[in-house]
Amino acid sequence: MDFTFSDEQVQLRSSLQSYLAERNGFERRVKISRSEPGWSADLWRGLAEELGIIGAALPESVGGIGGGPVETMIIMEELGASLVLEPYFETAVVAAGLLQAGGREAELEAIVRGDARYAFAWAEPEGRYRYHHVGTRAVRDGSGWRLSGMKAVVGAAPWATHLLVSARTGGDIRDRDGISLFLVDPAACGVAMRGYPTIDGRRAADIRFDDVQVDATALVGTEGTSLSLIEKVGDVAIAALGAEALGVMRRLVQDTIDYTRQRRQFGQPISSFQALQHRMVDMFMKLELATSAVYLATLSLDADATERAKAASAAKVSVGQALRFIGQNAVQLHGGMGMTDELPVGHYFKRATVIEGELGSTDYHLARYAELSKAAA
Amino acid sequence: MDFTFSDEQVQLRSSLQSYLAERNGFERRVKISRSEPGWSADLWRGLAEELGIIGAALPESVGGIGGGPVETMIIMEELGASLVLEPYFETAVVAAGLLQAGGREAELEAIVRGDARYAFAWAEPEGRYRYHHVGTRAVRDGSGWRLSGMKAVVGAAPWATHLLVSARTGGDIRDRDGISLFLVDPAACGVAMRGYPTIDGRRAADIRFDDVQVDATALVGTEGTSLSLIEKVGDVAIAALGAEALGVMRRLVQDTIDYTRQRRQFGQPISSFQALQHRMVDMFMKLELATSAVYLATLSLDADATERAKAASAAKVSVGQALRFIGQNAVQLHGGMGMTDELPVGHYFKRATVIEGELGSTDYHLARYAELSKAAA
Amino acid sequence: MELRLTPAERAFAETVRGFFATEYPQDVLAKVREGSLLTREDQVRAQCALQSRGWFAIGWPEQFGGPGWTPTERYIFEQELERAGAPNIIPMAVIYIGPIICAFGTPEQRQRWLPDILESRAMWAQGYSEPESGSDLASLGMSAVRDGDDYILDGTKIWTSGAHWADWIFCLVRTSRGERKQQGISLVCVPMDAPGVRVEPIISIDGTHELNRVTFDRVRTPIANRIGEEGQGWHYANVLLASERLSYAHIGRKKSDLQAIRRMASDLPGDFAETMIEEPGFAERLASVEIAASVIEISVLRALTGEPDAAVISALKIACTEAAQQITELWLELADRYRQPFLERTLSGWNRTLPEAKRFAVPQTASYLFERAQTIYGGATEVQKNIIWRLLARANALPRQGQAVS
Amino acid sequence: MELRLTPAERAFAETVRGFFATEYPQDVLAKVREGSLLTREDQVRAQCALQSRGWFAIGWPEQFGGPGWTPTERYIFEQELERAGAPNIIPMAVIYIGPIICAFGTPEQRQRWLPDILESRAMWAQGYSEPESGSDLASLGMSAVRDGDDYILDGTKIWTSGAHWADWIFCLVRTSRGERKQQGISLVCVPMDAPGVRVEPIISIDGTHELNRVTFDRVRTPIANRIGEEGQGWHYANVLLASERLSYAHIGRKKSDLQAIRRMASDLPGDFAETMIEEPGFAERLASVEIAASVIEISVLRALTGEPDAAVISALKIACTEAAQQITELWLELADRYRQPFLERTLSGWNRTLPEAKRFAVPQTASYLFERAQTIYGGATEVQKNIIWRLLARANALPRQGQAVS
Repeated sequence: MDFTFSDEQVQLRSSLQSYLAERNGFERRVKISRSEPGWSADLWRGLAEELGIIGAALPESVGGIGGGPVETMIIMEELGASLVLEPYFETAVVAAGLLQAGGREAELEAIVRGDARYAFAWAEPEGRYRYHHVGTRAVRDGSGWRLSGMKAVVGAAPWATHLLVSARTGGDIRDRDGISLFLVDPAACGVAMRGYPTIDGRRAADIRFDDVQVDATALVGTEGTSLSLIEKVGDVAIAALGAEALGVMRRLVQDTIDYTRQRRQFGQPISSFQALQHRMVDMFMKLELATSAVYLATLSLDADATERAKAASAAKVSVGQALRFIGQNAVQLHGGMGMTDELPVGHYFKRATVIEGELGSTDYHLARYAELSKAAA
Repeated sequence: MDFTFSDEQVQLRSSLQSYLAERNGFERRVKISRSEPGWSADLWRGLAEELGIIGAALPESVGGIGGGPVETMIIMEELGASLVLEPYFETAVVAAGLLQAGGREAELEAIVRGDARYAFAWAEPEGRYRYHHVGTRAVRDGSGWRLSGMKAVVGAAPWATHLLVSARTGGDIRDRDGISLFLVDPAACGVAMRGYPTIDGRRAADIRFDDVQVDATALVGTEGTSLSLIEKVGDVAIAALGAEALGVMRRLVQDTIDYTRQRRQFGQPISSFQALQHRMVDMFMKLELATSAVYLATLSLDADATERAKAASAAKVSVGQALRFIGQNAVQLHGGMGMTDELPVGHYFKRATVIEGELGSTDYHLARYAELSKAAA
Repeated sequence: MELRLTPAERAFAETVRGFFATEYPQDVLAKVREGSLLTREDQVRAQCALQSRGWFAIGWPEQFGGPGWTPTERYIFEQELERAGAPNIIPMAVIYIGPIICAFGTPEQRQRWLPDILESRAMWAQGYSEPESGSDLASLGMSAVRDGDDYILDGTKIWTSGAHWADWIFCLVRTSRGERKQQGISLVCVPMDAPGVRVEPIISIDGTHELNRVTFDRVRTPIANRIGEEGQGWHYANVLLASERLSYAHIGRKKSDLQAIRRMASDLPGDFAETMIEEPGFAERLASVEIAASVIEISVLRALTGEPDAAVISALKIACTEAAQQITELWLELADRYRQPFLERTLSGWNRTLPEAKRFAVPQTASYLFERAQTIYGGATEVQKNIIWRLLARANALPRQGQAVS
Repeated sequence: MELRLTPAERAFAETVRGFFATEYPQDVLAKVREGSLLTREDQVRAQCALQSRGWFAIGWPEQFGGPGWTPTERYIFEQELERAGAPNIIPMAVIYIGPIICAFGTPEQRQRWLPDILESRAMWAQGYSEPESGSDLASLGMSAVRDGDDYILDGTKIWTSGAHWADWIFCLVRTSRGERKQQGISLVCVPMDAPGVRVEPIISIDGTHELNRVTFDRVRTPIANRIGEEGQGWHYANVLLASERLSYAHIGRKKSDLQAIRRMASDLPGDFAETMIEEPGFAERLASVEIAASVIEISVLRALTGEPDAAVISALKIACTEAAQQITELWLELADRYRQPFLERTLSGWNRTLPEAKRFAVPQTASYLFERAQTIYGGATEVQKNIIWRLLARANALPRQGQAVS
């Protein structure tokens, strides 16, 4: 057992920290978020070229650095601490994970270079958190396919150069078999994207596919058997998103401590009130345990499927409860100022609220963990 | 709407309070509890004769005062505040409720006079909280019946002059039909009672009925249809037990406030620490809401069955959560002294722990409430 | 003791229900239903409809235009208003300052201000909090210095809801210093168009503009605009608070929200179960909030119809606002990933681009964010607990539930 | 970073598991399994079995008889001990005072005390708390006054676990006054049979006798029984605390309890579902405690194998003890109404009169009651939170998880 970071990992974190401190300060980030298109091509280029971290966890064969989940964890935590808008998670974690399994080297190289940005369109309006709730259909058309269906709240889709789309090539809605993955050009004929801002200052879209034609190479992996890959990458994504959440929460806890030490009421800093001190201690404790939960999920990604999934669900539950408790109390302890968009706390709280509801809510993962435990017993 | 007590009700409470202050002080009660048989015939006589309250909620036709659920609530709250051991609840609330529906005037008169003490043997070892989990069987034998089966943790049974027993005259375990009520002499041949003390200083027993013969008059009510009566009396019992819990909790909260104001650490009374103050405020709030919950259950006893049951479950949930929170924190704030049997707090906490687990746990009633709401929607 | 309404009260409830079903502006109800934001004009029409029945000035003495209800009747009215999905009456004018003008205003002041409030010709804002005086309101610093027949006002008020559409603002100001900080505070009314009054919007966490910073830079207002005596403002503010301490209860709103959640959860697909109402975690949490709401209602009724105990009143502030927040959490769970879209809600029909089943998600997520304020404003939860503790410690005995109320 | 054990560590775990399965006294395991209380003689046999492998003095330097384990090996050993259902090593002698004697004792003291501890010839008790000094331990008042080569001890110690079967007690006593209250405290050992030592039982809330009050009435003990320097007792006590701050973690016990609960819940009938494991409320609560336990384990491992942060250590005291209490609540729910029986558990077979499926209920209910102490003793939760806050406020930055440990 070993919970230490290598020198290279420490170095990765600190260079990313300095870079973001300089390039993604609070005011600048708010300005980018409110601009059209809502993200910064410069920052993205910087991550790819100056820092070269988009391929941090990808193999050297596609231009990456050959790191693994721990590198992803470090990067995601720092992106969270800085509320980075740009689609690292969607591109370098989720899409890259799916493409790697499909052996799509060219696409991975484009990702590492910073030339491609992805969005993974899996969710459907009635599907909640089930990857196998797939009503979108792909039917063969010569050597290619035609896709039709509706995908919901696809994060980063308005910025994407490529869409990965889960579609049904067989079976019925909520069948586990018959799910395939396709690479789709968002500009293709029949793709109707309705984008909107999200509460955390990002962009997402509902996307309608109306008889969208793709050729044979659009199929990623093998036909009809992609669910287990998607679920595996889903657990990878939970670990990464959990790490982002740690960065978000670290900032919420620290800001709250700082604010209460400076805000005076009744003739003293409000941090002198024991009830508030203990609340902040509770926040710190939740963060500490969430950190361990993210380690657990991250270091269990190569375990067998049940153990991996249990660790991911354990992490999502722990992180979800921590996000809610820390987010709500950070606002509460900032008082009225916490209710405005003037201080960072509200922005971090909204990102916390979104993460809590992504890839399965706390309720969802508690139930999933219970199911997995019952099945394993 | 009206939430005031009549003058008579105020008088009832205050005379019972004074009586118990004098006759059931903490040390005396502990002594009675540790004696054989573990209850005080004197106190029981006093409740019946001096105070005349055993029939407070029973009709004048059987010697009672003709009160109702509000009188029961008042009495039970005060019995709880004084941790009275004697079987008022089992006799004057539960058994009297069952007997009243069966029109058993003679038995009711004996109860009012203080001559009879009852225990209601309904639960079975595997049955948890389900009244219709009845494996005990009664088979016809001439004009009478023969009972066989096992009843579990029958409160106050070692003190009872009469047992009321639910037994199956038809159907299978957990069928709703086929359940009948019988009056059984605990000294009858074939009744094997294994009594034991309980953690709250009372007595209970596991009772085996081995071909126990009873005559035709032993059947209370009509054959095979007693479940709805038992469930109704179950809700009456929840309201009454909830009222007892209010008395228990009132004492726990007040004792904790008093103890923390007197106990000094770090050069000051520990009640000067805001974290403890707020904890006690939380305890007070739980008590306030539990009080309203008991009112709700008590004043809904004559409503239709679903509303009555929902109110009872709402009360049991609210009271159960309050008992746990208040009980645990009362011990915590008493520190080491809370862990001993020297101060009252531990005794009240143990009674709280028993009440929480009687007539359905908090989990049970939360699920029951959810079921009732779903059915009603 | 009796939980049921009398026949007369039931009849009154029917009348009120009928009013909201037919006489009240139905387009306002429709906007609230779809989560659109109301304009000032919407609010005015809604208020005028209430006033057409004499049901607007709900906390005023009958002689000044109040409806003369018993506490139970007022409770029934508020229940029905919230059950109908009507917006709550904006409290600043009619609930907060109106009763104070009735009680402490001069005949001239009553004449000048009350009719405009009743007829919705004037909107008011409340100037209490300041940037450095939140929970510790008595430390407020905005100054009012006499100059002839006028006060000259200098200072900043914050969190002033609706200041951007108000005609008047009533302010707690410091007219003298040096004594206990609660002393030397006066209650002064200022027209919003007075020179030197500047309103800056504060955008809330849910992206809406409801709150403002109002700065007063040498604003001149006649001493005749002071309500009551100089230096007694703290007292009047507390009278006001005392009379409206249960105004945040919103039991009707909670009940109708919970009903809507239960209905919606019966339709929306679940993850592990067919529908959300069968998801074990959700079902139990919903039940647990329903139970809390029904129990809190009894406590509120006990407080409204009996002699209210101050510790209980503060406890109910906490319980009611926390329950309201829990309800928003249930909505958030139903919203699943649809908690994300952030859309403008000013125009009717704003939600047409969303899948129908998830349209509720946008305003409900906004509520989740915005209702965090409930436990901050009006005496933060932590401050209420300090108050309760002081009362419990002082009393040497718990408030006696279950005693006759004198 | 790596979560898996090395092959050597896995082999060690196998060895330890084999030991408990065959060499360890099986009757002791059986008594623990049925919830019977252990006698001193049971404890001694269990300790001797451990010592036969050199696994008893787990926190001692190797030169004094410790096993010389890495932190991971010690963790594995404790896991396996708890997984086997063996009683935890009584900490007073071997865990608490032993390492202090090793570090600060004179050669004579080591010679006199350590072998008796190792061979279980002597049991020890800990005399820290006093009736007026609980959380505020530094205010302790028991006095030690020099008289020739002796100290004369006067005062009362409380909560002394096992004092009724102990041979020695180590006490924090006040050898001088006037300075900061942490100063002037010394660590003195006293034989329990010294004249003037009186032991009074304290019956705990679960009806058992484990705790005592020990009064010292002019008890004479040689100065040679003082460990370390006069006035440095507070320092030694803190060294002791620091080295054993994670001794309450009991991760193995939690995991095996949770496994037992899951097994039992799969057999026991439920109310609404066939079995308890399918009752929605129970299933989710169990899952939630399982998750907490598995996450706490990672935090404990991080603290044990890295540079422990003081704030994290205190946080883990809280988290571990609260999780232990939550486990007892799960048992209580499974016990349903069988939480009531209160039976003597001193004789093997005490439970024969109960229905087999519910026998667990009696000891588990006792645990529910007794484990309330976990958040009180050893620095109450509230005191730990004060400590954590002071550390957080002082640091000006959160402890940096995710940095390389030097």
